[in-house]
Amino acid sequence: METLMTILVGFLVMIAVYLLLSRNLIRVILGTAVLSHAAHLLLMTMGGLKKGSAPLLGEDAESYTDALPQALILTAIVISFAVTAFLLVLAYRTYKKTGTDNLQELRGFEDE
Amino acid sequence: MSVNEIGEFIGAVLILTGGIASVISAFGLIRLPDIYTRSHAATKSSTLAVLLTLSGTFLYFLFREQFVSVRVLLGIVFVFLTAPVAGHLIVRAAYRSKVKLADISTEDELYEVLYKDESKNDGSSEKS
Amino acid sequence: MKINDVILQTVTKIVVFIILTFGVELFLSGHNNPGGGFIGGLVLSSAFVLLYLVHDIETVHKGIPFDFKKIAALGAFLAVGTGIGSALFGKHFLTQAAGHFTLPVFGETELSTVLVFEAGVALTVVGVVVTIISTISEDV
Amino acid sequence: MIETMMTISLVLFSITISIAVLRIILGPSMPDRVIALDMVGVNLIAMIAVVSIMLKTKAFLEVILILGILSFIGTIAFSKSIERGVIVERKRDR
Amino acid sequence: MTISLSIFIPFIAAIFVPFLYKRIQSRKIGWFVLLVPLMLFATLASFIPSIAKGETYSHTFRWIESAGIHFTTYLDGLSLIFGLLITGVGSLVILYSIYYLSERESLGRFYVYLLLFMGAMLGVVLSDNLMVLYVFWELTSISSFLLIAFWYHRKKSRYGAQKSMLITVSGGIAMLAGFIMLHTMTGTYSVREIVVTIGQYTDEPLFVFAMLLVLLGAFTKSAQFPFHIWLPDAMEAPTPVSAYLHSATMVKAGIYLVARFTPIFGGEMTWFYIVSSVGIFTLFWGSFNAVKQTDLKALLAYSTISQLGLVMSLFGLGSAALNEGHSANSIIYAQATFAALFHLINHSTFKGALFMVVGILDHELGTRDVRRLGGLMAFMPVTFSIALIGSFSMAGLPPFNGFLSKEMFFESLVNARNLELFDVGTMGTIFLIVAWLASVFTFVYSMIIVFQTFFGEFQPERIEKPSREAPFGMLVAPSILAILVIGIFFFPNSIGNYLLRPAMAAVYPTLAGAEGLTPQIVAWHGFNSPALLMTIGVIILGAVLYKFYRYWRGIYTIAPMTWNLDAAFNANLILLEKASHFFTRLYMKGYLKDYLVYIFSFFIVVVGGAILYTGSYTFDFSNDAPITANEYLIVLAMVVAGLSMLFAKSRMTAIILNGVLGYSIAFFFVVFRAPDLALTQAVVETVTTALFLLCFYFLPDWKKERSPIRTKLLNGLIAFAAGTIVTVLALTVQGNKMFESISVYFEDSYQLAGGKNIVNTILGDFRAFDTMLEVVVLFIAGIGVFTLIKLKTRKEGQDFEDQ
Amino acid sequence: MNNIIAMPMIIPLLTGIILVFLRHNTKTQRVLSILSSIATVAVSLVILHQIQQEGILRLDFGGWLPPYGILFVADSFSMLLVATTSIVTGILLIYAFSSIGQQFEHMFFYPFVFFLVAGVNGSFLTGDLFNLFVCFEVMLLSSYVLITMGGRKVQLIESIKYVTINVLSSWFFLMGIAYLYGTIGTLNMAHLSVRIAEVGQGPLLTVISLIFLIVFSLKAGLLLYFWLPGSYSAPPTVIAALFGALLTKVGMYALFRVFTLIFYHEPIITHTAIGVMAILTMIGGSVGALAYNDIRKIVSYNVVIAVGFILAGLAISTEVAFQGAIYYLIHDMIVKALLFLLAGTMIYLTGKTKIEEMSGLIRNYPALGWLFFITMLSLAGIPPLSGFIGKVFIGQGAIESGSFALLIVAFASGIFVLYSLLRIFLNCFWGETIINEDDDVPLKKGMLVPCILFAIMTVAIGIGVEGLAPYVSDAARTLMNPEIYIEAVLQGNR
Repeated sequence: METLMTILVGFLVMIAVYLLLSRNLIRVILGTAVLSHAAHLLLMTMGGLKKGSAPLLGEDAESYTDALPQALILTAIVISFAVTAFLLVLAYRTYKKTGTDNLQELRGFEDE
Repeated sequence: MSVNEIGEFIGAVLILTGGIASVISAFGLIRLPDIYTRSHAATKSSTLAVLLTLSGTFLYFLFREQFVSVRVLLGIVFVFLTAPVAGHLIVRAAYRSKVKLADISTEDELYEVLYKDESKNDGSSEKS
Repeated sequence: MKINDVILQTVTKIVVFIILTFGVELFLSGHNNPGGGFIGGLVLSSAFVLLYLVHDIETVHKGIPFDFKKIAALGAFLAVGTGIGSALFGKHFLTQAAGHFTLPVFGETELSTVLVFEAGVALTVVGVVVTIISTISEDV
Repeated sequence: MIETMMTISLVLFSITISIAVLRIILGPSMPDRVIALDMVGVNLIAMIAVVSIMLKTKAFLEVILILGILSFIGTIAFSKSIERGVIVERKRDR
Repeated sequence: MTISLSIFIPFIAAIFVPFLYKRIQSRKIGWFVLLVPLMLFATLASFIPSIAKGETYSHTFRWIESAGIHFTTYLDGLSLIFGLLITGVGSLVILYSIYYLSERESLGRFYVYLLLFMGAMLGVVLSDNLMVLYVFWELTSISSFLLIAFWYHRKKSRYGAQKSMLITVSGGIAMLAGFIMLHTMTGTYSVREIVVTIGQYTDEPLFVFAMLLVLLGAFTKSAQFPFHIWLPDAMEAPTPVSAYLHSATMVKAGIYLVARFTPIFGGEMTWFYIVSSVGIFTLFWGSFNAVKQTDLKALLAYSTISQLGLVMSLFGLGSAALNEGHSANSIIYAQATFAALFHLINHSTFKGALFMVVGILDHELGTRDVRRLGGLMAFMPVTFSIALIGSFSMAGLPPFNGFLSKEMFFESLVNARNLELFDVGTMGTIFLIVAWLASVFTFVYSMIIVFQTFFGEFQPERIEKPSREAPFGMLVAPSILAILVIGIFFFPNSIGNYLLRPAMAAVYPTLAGAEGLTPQIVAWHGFNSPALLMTIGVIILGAVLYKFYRYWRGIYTIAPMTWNLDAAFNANLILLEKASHFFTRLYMKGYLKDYLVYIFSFFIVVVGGAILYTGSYTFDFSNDAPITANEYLIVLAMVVAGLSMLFAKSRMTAIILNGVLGYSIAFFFVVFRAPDLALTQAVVETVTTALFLLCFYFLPDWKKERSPIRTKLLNGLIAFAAGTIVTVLALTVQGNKMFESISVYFEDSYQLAGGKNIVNTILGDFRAFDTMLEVVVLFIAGIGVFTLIKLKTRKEGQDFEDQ
Repeated sequence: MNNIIAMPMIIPLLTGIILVFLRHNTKTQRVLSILSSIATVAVSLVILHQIQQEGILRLDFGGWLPPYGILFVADSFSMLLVATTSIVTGILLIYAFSSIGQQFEHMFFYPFVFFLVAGVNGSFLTGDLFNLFVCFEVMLLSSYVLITMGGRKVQLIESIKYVTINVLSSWFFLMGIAYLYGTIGTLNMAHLSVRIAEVGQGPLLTVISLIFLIVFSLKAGLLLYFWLPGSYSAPPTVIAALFGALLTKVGMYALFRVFTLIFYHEPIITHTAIGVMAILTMIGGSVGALAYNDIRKIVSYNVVIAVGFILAGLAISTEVAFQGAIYYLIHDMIVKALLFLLAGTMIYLTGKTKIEEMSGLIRNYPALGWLFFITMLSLAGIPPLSGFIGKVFIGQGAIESGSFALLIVAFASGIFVLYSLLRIFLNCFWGETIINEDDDVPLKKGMLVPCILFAIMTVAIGIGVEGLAPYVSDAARTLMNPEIYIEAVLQGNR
């Protein structure tokens, strides 16, 4: 399972990187979203998979799966949500201001 | 076989049926010609599938652990309640955004009602 | 062109009720079952999202006249405040205290500062999600 | 016995999901895709139910309900977006 | 103590000058300022007798204890000479500038700078600690910068200031590195301690580096070839400043440094060769170039360069004494140093006088161009006499002090030829010839100063103001110097005994007290002395060359002479700016994509390279959990969804596919027994999708990427490589779990924190701080979005406006 | 129990939250923010002092012992930076009062600044790797908001790059944490160090350490600084000054922490890499500083040079070099803030950004001109200003360890700094005054006072270095000997 997940993570990273390298703003943002998926899955995988039952003490089980990565991922999910939301709004403000969503046209300062 | 085991077995059968129903609906989704027909497959039989499965789950937990899962019940109610509305909404959206009917369709009664007097002006719909 | 949403709005009334109840339940059961402040907050805010979707901003704001930024700030304040609270009592920062109380209706209940902390979390989540969505939509 | 049935149904649901993903990719229209997504969600609900039976735990029952709620909200959002472009209006019926 | 204080007096005075200037607003301020150097001169002069007896004074303030940097002052013969020069010439220059500068100039500023400089210069020569010396060293560069650009509205002033600052500060930084190396070797910053212990370290590889770096500092400051180019441009400063900084004192800081470091590095052959050959060449180059100058001040600038080269070369020759040990020969070689110190003083007197003369000409006539001047002897008799005295002394004619030191210079050169030590042989002869030629040119330009300006035809139409003698006040200072020029010729040994003897002891601590280290200076060595013959030769050839100047002038236009270091410096600066602009533009393209490509390439190269290099790709699949068929299917669906996301034609399709990914991940969280995660992931995914849809209303649908196939391939390659690295690394980690996770501890969460949901207990209690901050993050994002949308500045288009 | 060491983060955090409620009350906002800055400064100085008495302090949040809970660790190094951060922010706030404008003040400007500071201070103090990530995010999100504040076109364009690149680096960070957790199974930095020392830093761990190198290099602007010049020159002056003074420092701090405490076993790979990157950074920065005529650009590239310079100290990795780096860090925070303020003020006064468009400012604004002059000298490392001592120590370290390439580039970069700023000074302050008295924009006192305060600080630090010396040498000693830190954190509880 771990191997499959690692490969999936690598694959997601690949997609995300390709999206990040494109010209369109929305694609870039999508890329960051996929990237965070990959990171979360990676964290999960690194903690070990299917090693015990769900980390709830109420139910009888011999061992529990590693709870710490889960807590970390939860934090990371919320943070990446916050960032994605901001980035999206930023993208739309930029589009409104500049009239383009093509990153090749958004050079900024270098146009001297 | 005790009552409980029978109950569990019934649950399992329900779930399996649900699975089969779901695959059937999937075939519908892929085989049917246009959105309006596909929505039947997607919303109706799929809902049936999930309802069967959830009921099976409910029964399973009921008989196995004597546990009345309010959440699953609530889930059943919820899916039951919302699936039709969702199907309705999306098909309406499809129609309003002028998704074409399949070629084999013979009649489009709604067209007369909606677009009779505004054949030029097509309202606020925006195709995305 | 007027779009008729009667079906949707009717169903929504029930659905939102279910969601809100579920959200509160998740929030409260967090300590021992899946759920907690975050998820509770997120579910609650998804109820608001649904309301926004089905109705419009002005209607919703008329119904719920809060400044959600302030709610979010209040939540953040509560979350940080519990930490300071424990510091004031001479404990380590962010020490959570718990105690068992007997309340008239609920009987034996466990009350904990974690609850306050989680409430802060939930409030922030609700406040922030609603703020974001309503701000974007208002900017048409 | 039950175990096998569960596994089979899991596979069946997965097949459905794969087909739905195929539909999402093929389209052709946007509502097709949304319906397919809805179907993915619904089938995930079913799968989670089965998984929780297999794992003999009640921990995931919340997820079922949540996914139900969310796929509903998602579908509404998508259909509004397709129908009107804007999904949250400032003031209805102007 | 007194000495330490005396460094600070000018600084303290500098603080008060602006306040005073606000009150008085006139040139009277100069008189107050004049008090400072006079007082200091008197103080220092009072030390002469005791220093002459061989005493030294030192005092320490603790400053940066931890770095071994103390504010230690040390007064010995060498620093005394310089101290007297600084304060003495300083007094005269201030006296002169009281009359020279008009009241309209911002005199307050001028005197502040001048006092700053004076303090800094005193600091340089009186510090024992290398770091403190460096502090003051840079301060002299800065005050020189400020003084050169005193008329900062002139472009040339700014240019000259910039150039001098860049060159001297660069040299200073090199010197700093050298000092630090010395410290690394010896463990101290104190010059005296280094002198004592340096013998143990001469074999260290750092030793030579330290020497070279210190020399770099000295050469830049003293305008030695090829760093001399800043000095002519520094002449944009007001003339008193040129007289003070750029001929009498600051440029001699480099000389001082060389003298101070002779006991440390002097025994090395490298030192001997570098210092003497650079000095000799500078001497020649300066004098040779001085001849062609038409601006008197520029002429003097080149002459200063050349004279500094002379002194420098003498110190180089003198360093040979240290290698000889305590033999009779070493005493002979040490004479070069003696000559150097003597010439140092002499140069300050006659060059100071000459600068002031040029200042007078400029002030009275409005021009310094020799081609416009002529026949002024009649109008300006006093000025003429001073110029005559100064020039003849510079040319090395009796009865002026320049003659004495020039003779000694020739003698040292002749002695150096016999130097067996460094196998000097032919080198010595070359030195001799070059130096002699340089002296010829020195003679020529000295004659130019006197004859072209004061004799010949008077050209009233080519000068701007009516010619008359300068006011009395302006003549006082140069006259004093002129008198000194003659006075030293007649009584050289009073200087020799009181000032030079202790200074020699400072330069040669090992030879101190040796018989004959400080010779008696005599003007007449008899007809047989080679020096006299050389002097006569100089006069004859010099006179001839002067007479027929216009016939050989053409030499300056042939190729090697037009190669201008100055132009090279400027061209280099411009080239540097252009090249850096070009280079920076090459990679700072301003496109996000390029930056991301850099980052990913770096990641691929560094991490991928490290994986290959260290061979950390050992996989171990034995710990893998089993996979069921449906999981394969879901992964397959995700892969297909992900791939088609890349080729999605509409953004909404992409969002839907992203939703599929998100929900599938939620499912996997269920499979991996993480209910809380599944819940959160599902909700967040939905809300994110809703946000995307919200924003889509405002954004255009995306167009097809129309990048060339090559770019796409490259992007694909980068993406593939990045993905592969992540996977390989993860697999390796999977096979190399070294420790149990700490999370076992949390399984007692019910006992510890009273919660049965471990994840939530971690979030709410064990790691509540993370959660708290995460709430804050979310909160910031929330109000951030609000701010981003609501805050729109009114003025658009004015990118610079801050409001 | 030392609840006090949470205060440098909690006070700004709480202030920020409270100020959100006081949105429309400008005056109260100002008073509160100044009070809270003063409190933060006071608290950090007290802690700094306390450390000298009692050794490294730590606070276990919730009372959970390390390595299980999160904790704050205050050693001299982190507290020096915290104290400087607090002071710099306080002074920058004074500048903000008179420059930022009411519109910004009503749009949560102060809260964002405080959140930024909270994130920065938290990053300095935390002893937990994941918590470092979270603190980074607090800092980054507020910086995202601050950089876009005002929403001018350039800002938006630059911030897209800034945000995306930082999101990417956060992702790298998360990935690194995942790998590290996978191999070592813990998150506490001291505990990580202990465990790694136990098994040895094998090839795998070295590779993981390189991921962290990338992460922090992106934040610090070490070699991967492409995003920096653009985004630092876009926002309003105060914000740019905050960024220039604080943001890259956090990345540098993290590099120092991680590569002295955790991954210090393979210096041949990691520290050499840092050294090479530092050299390239200094060269790139120097070249960039000469390449443009836009003041903001020149100033931003100066930030880059300083990054390379400070990290040269890490690459050398001797106690002396650490001392130098710490001195230089403190110096750079103060002087960069000053430099950005001055550049911003110049732009505000003239309305121009290119150096060839300004001239002779010193006639109308002498104080500004001399402040700039001092800044220039201080940045070039000319004594006795604050940049000097750091330079000496780093040079000493470089010589002692034989890293001559670093020495040459580091010292040469000083000349480039000088030259790039000299160009500004000569062109803008000297020369003919082209603004006549009528067009003269008055220089507000509120803008000048903070600059003067900073200038006084750079002079005071330069002359009174000895006052800082015990703290700095203690900090360097701790960096050199990770056992001190580990002992203080785990106290035998391994």
